[in-house]
Formats: sequence, structure tokens, C-alpha cells
Amino acid sequence: MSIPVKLEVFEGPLDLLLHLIEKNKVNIYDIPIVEITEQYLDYIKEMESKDLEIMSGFLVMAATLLNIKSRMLLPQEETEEEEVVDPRQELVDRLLEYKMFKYISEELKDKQWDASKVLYKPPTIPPEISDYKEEVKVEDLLSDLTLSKLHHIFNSVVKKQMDKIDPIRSKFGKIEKEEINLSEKFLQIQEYGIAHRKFSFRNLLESQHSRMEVIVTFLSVLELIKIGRIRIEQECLFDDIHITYLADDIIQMEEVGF
Amino acid sequence: MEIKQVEAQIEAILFTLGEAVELERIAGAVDHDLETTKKILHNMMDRYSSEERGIQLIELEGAYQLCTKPSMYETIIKITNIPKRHVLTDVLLETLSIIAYKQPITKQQIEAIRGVKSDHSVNKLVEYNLVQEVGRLDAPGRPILFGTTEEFLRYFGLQTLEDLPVMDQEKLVDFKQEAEEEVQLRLDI
Amino acid sequence: MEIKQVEAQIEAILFTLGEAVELERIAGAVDHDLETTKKILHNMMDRYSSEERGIQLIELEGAYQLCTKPSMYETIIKITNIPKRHVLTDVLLETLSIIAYKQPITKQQIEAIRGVKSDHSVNKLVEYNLVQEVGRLDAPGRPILFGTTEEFLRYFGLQTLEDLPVMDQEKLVDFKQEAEEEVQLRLDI
Repeated sequence: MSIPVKLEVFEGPLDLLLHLIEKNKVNIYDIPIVEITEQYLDYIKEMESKDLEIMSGFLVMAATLLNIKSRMLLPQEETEEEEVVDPRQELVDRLLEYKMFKYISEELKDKQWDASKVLYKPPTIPPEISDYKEEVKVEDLLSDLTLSKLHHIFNSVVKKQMDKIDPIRSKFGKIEKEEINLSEKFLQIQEYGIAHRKFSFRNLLESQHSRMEVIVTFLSVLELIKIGRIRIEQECLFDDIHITYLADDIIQMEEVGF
Repeated sequence: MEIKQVEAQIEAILFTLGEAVELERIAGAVDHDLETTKKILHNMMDRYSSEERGIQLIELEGAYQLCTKPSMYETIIKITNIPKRHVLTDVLLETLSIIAYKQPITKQQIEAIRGVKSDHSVNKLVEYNLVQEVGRLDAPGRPILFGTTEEFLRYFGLQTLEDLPVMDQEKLVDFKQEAEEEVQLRLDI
Repeated sequence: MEIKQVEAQIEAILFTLGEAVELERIAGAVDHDLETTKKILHNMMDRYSSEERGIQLIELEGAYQLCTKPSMYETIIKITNIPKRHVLTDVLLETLSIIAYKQPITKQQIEAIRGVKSDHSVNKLVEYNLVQEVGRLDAPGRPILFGTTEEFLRYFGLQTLEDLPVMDQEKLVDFKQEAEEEVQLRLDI
């Protein structure tokens, strides 16, 4: 299939498709899908459009044609009751609708020409009349509004709003950013250690306010064990852990490279 | 060309231009000499005035113009004063109901409920004197708070805002449940 | 009051206002019921068109307006410059005809029919006052619904939307036949 040197400009993918069908002089209901698809792809290749949006529209149509083509190549599945639908049917419907509007717009174009010969006169209202500004009376404005109607309107607004809320997701808690300072916690535990000397690990964790704090506290305890500032004892598995603070001073986190 | 046809042309010219048009220009357009054109114009003037017409043809120092007859003045005042029927559109009603029940409320809060920009509606309601500014919210930007007017209360024969029909809690619970059931239904599928 | 007098009043009103005036407003100004006023208006319309007048009375969806007769165009352009109308490209005409027939319609629905993005066309049509927003669809995002304006009717010389060229099933059958004949033609060669 040879491509004309000068490509015509098409409104969109449907326009191009219509052109191809008309050029091949075939019935719209009986599109030779294989041929048309090939010609269609050839055109797109020649278009070299830089506009992604325009191009994508044409590509979607090409994909649709290929899809129909492949469906037509596959053997039809036999069904007992269902009528076998021609894969081209949807495309045909769209094309016919599009063709119809092309026809109508041609008709409108003619009408536009006739109508342009009719001329109108600008308003010539004396200023003292046109300056008069009518007052809007509340009585007229609200003439058929009753309290119960207003109430009903509000109810439906609220209902509409409720419908918009996803009750499942809206039950999820909010994710809040917690500011837990690791070095502060590190110092706090040591201060607590100097003050109490021996204390319960369980109590220490339980006095924390959030999961994040518990984690930071646990990390700090591990670090203090590692640098030998505390000693821990546990008598049985799952028992509470007893912590003994060994040092007499407090060390900054930066000093231990924690 | 027939005289009638020329008269029609002159009428169309004067109608379109609206202003006074010099005899020379008219004559040129209808392709007749000044004498003939003037005669036609004067014939037209007579006819406009004798017939029961609302417009007349007047001469102003060699120029001609169409205008209404003085006797029509009363009617014209009447038409320009006949109020176009103002009605509250659904959008305005929706906004009004929100303001009535949630007042004092800011534009932003109204928009949050309606899901669309509401400047126009609120402004119209203020213009109609159904809604007014009632203060400012103590928040960044100090947004205006809106509420209903006395006019609004008077119209509905309400003493205070508390007399508005209540949106009961039960109803709210119902709405919530409905919404939840709908979602559940979708999830089950 | 005599009918002739009412006709004079209506003529004066329409002449002064220039624009299309709703039947209700006219009836209110001349103090007659809608039925009677409408009858008088239609009588006037007949008379304007049959006599050799340069102006005519047209109806636009229940509103009435005076304008020149198309046959006067040649004469009028001799005397005055008529502002050029916007040239509607084929793309705009295509979009406009979809809106005219499918109104109210959203941009997305227009795009589904045309197969291409239509923002630009719709915006241009709104700018030309041929198309306007007529509401919002009660669907997610509350998309804007578009419809045609009164100017649209004037622009195409239509009285009502019902005067739009019809595109019925018959026409579709014609199209089909045309196509078939074309195929036949080729086979014959």
C-alpha cells in the first residue's frame, strides 16, 4: 500500500479510520480489518507527530484494530444461547456515531452562512431607565421554599458527604510523626540509673508512652550493656530483667559513637 | 426597483445602525438620487406616524433615525422594571441550607462539605440578603464567618436559629450505617 | 386596549431592548396573558415577513427579537462595516454539533465520541458564547455539563433546538446503503 506524499490532516483516530474506509470504498459494516489495520499503521508511521497526546489517541485506535484483528483470527467459541458478536460491532457503532456528527456539522456549516446575513440592533435604552436597579425581594426569592424543604436539602447534602467518606479507611488511625530523641533517651536512662541504681527493665519499658519510645529505650539499654555501664540479671526465662547501673557519671551518646 | 423594496432596505439600514444616518449615505446604499431617496424617506415618516406603530422615523438636520414614539415611554419603563424572575437555584439552596445549619461557617468549610468552589453561591446569597458576614474565625488568614440574616429568619417566621428543624443524631447514625453497608457490599463481591 | 396598540407597544419594546425578550416579560409589560401575547406576537411575525419590510421578528426558545432580513445583507454592507464573525473550524463545528445534540454533556463524554482531547474546542466555544456551563454531573469529581446558548440559536438561525438538522435512523440506513453501493460500484468495474 503506497502512502500519498502529502499526508492529509486528520481530526483524530476516528477521522483517519473513516477516511481509510471511504478510500477503500467498503461498507462501514464490513470493514476488512486486516487491510485497514495495516494502512492505519502505515499512516501513523508517516505522521511523525511530536504531540504525545495526539499520537497516543491514534495508537489507542491502532491497538483496538489489532485487537479486533486478533479476535477475528481466533476460532469463535461456540455457545448455545449467546449470539456470536462480531468483534467489529463496537467499532462500527462508534464510527457511525462519529460519521453522524460529521454530517450534522456540515449541515450546521450551511446554516451558519445563512444566519450570518441577519443583523441585530444594539439596545438603546435611555440611561435613566437602564440605571434603575431592581430590588430583589426575599419573599419572591424564597416563594416556594419551606423550612422542611430546606431541612430536607441539608439532609441530602450531609448524606452525600457521608457517602463520600470511606468508612473503612476513615477508621484507620492517623499516622503521626513522633519526635523521639535518641540521645535524650540515652541520657535519661543513665540519670534514672544513677538515681535508682537497681531497677526493673519491665518497669522502665512500661513507663514509656509510645511504641517508638519503647524501641528507643530498648536500643539505649542494649548500648549501655555493650559499653559496660549496666549489668543485667534474669533468673528464669521470661522473668523480669533486673538492671544495675554501674557507673557514677553520665556519658554522652556521641562519645560512644552510638 | 420597486419603491417598497427600497423602503425595506432603508428600514434595515436604519435599524442596524441605530443612529442617525445622513441622506447622502442612505441614497448611496439604495442606489437612488438624493431627491428620490428623500421623497421615499418622507413617505415612510408619514406611514410610521399614522399607523399604530411603536417606532417612528425622525429627521435630524438632513439625517434620519429610527426611534420609539414618545407614547411608548411608559411601556418601556415597565419592561425594564419587570423583574426577571429570581429563583434560588439548587446550588444556592444547597449552600443556603449548609450555612443555615452550620453557622457560623467559613467559605472553606462550605466548600469542604459541598466538594466544589462556593464563592459564587455565597456571594449571591449575600447579595440577596439571605446570608451575611457574622465575624471572623480566629485562624490564619482570619477567614470570614457567614451566617443567615434577620431577613432569613423573618421569612420563615423563626424567632431564633434554634427554631430550625434539627438534624438529629439518629439520622446521622443511619446515614453512616448505610454508607458502611454499601462499602461492605462492595467488598463482599 | 386595541390589538394594534399592543402591537405598537411590542414593537417599541423589542426595538429598544434590541436583545431577545422572554414572552413572560413582554406579556407583563403589555398587560395581557401569555396566550394572547403569544398570538399577537405570531401575527406580527407573519406580517413582518409577508410585507416588504426590512426587519423581521424571530422567536428563540420562547423569547422574541427583532432583526434584519437576510435579503437586506447586501445593502447594509454597502453602508457599514459588519463585524466579522468568528470562523468556526471543522473541529469546532464537530464539537458544537455533539454538544447541541447530546446536551447536557461533559467534556469527557465529548472526547469519547470524538476520540480526541476536546478541551481547546470546548473552551473556544464557551469563549464565543455558543456553549455554556449548564450544571454539574452528580458523579465523582462533579464534572461540568455543557449546553448551547441563546447565541447558538441566533448564530445558526434556529428557533429552537428542535430545528436542528435531524439525524435519524433513516439517514443511518442511507449511509449504509451509500457504502454498499460504493462497494457494488467497485465490483462492477
